[in-house]
Amino acid sequence: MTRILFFGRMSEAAGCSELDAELPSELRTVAALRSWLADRDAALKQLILSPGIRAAVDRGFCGDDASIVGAQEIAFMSPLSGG
Amino acid sequence: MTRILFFGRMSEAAGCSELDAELPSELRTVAALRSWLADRDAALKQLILSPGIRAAVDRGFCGDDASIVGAQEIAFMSPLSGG
Amino acid sequence: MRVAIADKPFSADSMLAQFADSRTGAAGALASFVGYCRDVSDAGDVHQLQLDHYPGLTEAEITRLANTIIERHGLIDLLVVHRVGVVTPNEPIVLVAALSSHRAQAFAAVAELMDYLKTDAPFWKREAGSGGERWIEPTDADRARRAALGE
Amino acid sequence: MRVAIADKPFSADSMLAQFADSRTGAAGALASFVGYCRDVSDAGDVHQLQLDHYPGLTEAEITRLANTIIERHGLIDLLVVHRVGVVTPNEPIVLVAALSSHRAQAFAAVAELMDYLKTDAPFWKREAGSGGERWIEPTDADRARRAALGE
Repeated sequence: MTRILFFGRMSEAAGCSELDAELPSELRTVAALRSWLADRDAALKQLILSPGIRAAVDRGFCGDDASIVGAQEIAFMSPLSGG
Repeated sequence: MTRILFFGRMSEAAGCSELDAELPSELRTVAALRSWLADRDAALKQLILSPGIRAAVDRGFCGDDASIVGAQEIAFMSPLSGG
Repeated sequence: MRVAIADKPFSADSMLAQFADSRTGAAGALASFVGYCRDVSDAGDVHQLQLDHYPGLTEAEITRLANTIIERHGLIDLLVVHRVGVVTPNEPIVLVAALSSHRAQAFAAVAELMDYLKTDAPFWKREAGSGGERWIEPTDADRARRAALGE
Repeated sequence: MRVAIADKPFSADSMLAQFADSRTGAAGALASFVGYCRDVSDAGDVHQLQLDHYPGLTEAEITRLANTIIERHGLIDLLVVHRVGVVTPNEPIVLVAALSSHRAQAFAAVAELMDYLKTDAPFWKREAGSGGERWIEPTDADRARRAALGE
């Protein structure tokens, strides 16, 4: 099982801030996971494929080519805004 | 009698921070007063003619053309430095 | 250097005073910034802000940004405190303070760290008020300032 | 707006806290700066600074500069406190704080007012330390920053 977290506006689209998913073993990158989530949930689709949504694998920011093999926690984040 | 004040490095050159002087009635401008003071005191001469020394007449900054007729207090100030 | 995430209201005054007290005699300059929750926005009256963060990632990322700034400006010390949770008007959201020998470094450090926080720190803000609820995301001006910092 | 000349040591922390407390709900940004007497300078150890001013002219001139800054940046409020007399290391010399709706205005206001104070406010500083005594006058960098402000 892999924990998937959604932050900001992304959590609203997902309808939840986290979900646990059994990811197919052929999903090997962040990009592949985005597509898989988009196909699975039409509501998510609008945002999850947007380059404005950053990803983190096991609490480290990463690009779309990053591996998710063996990852325990993957996060999708709408634009950050502190301060 | 007119009170003449010196501030900063200017007071060191003058050897005092203030003096009361009976100014000749033909002294009508700040520029004329600078020359008069320079002639009167060799130690003052080095600084009092410098454009870096600002003048104030009756507590208002002013240029060398400003009138000193009837002034009660005239100040000569080396470069200001607050903060 | 100190980075803190506060999940309850904090006193910006006393945290800043404590930071100032910790300074050494070579520190001639203390610049600081406090951002408060305003009671109005362009959407109308503000009732509250909900500030979310990503525990584990947020503190690490702020620490990384803070270290970048310390090195770039040769700071003596740097303090960052950031609120999370439900914030009501007049409560401080963020406090940034920098100590340096001379003023230019401290000013630049505080302004740049605020620019980073607006676009690079993992926080998400949701405003609730007379205009309903909405997410607050970086503005074009925030993005332009961040872009000017490079890296 | 408040301008004060302090002839005894003042608490920058408590004056800043008092200024922050006076703010209204539209003030989202508080930027501030405290300049302290350092215990070292390029001449060696510093024992004390003697800060002179021109009573009657100094407060009026700072008030004029402060009003220029308030107008230029649309500030909500501005505080300036400046020490005179004999100042020893670690004592605050100057406190400047600005309240505005958003951060850019407050940051610019505090930095610019400090630039004005360095070159346009009627104060004179004499440093006494291990290197003897000397007058401290604006540096080339101070003059360049002031020139960039125009007017």
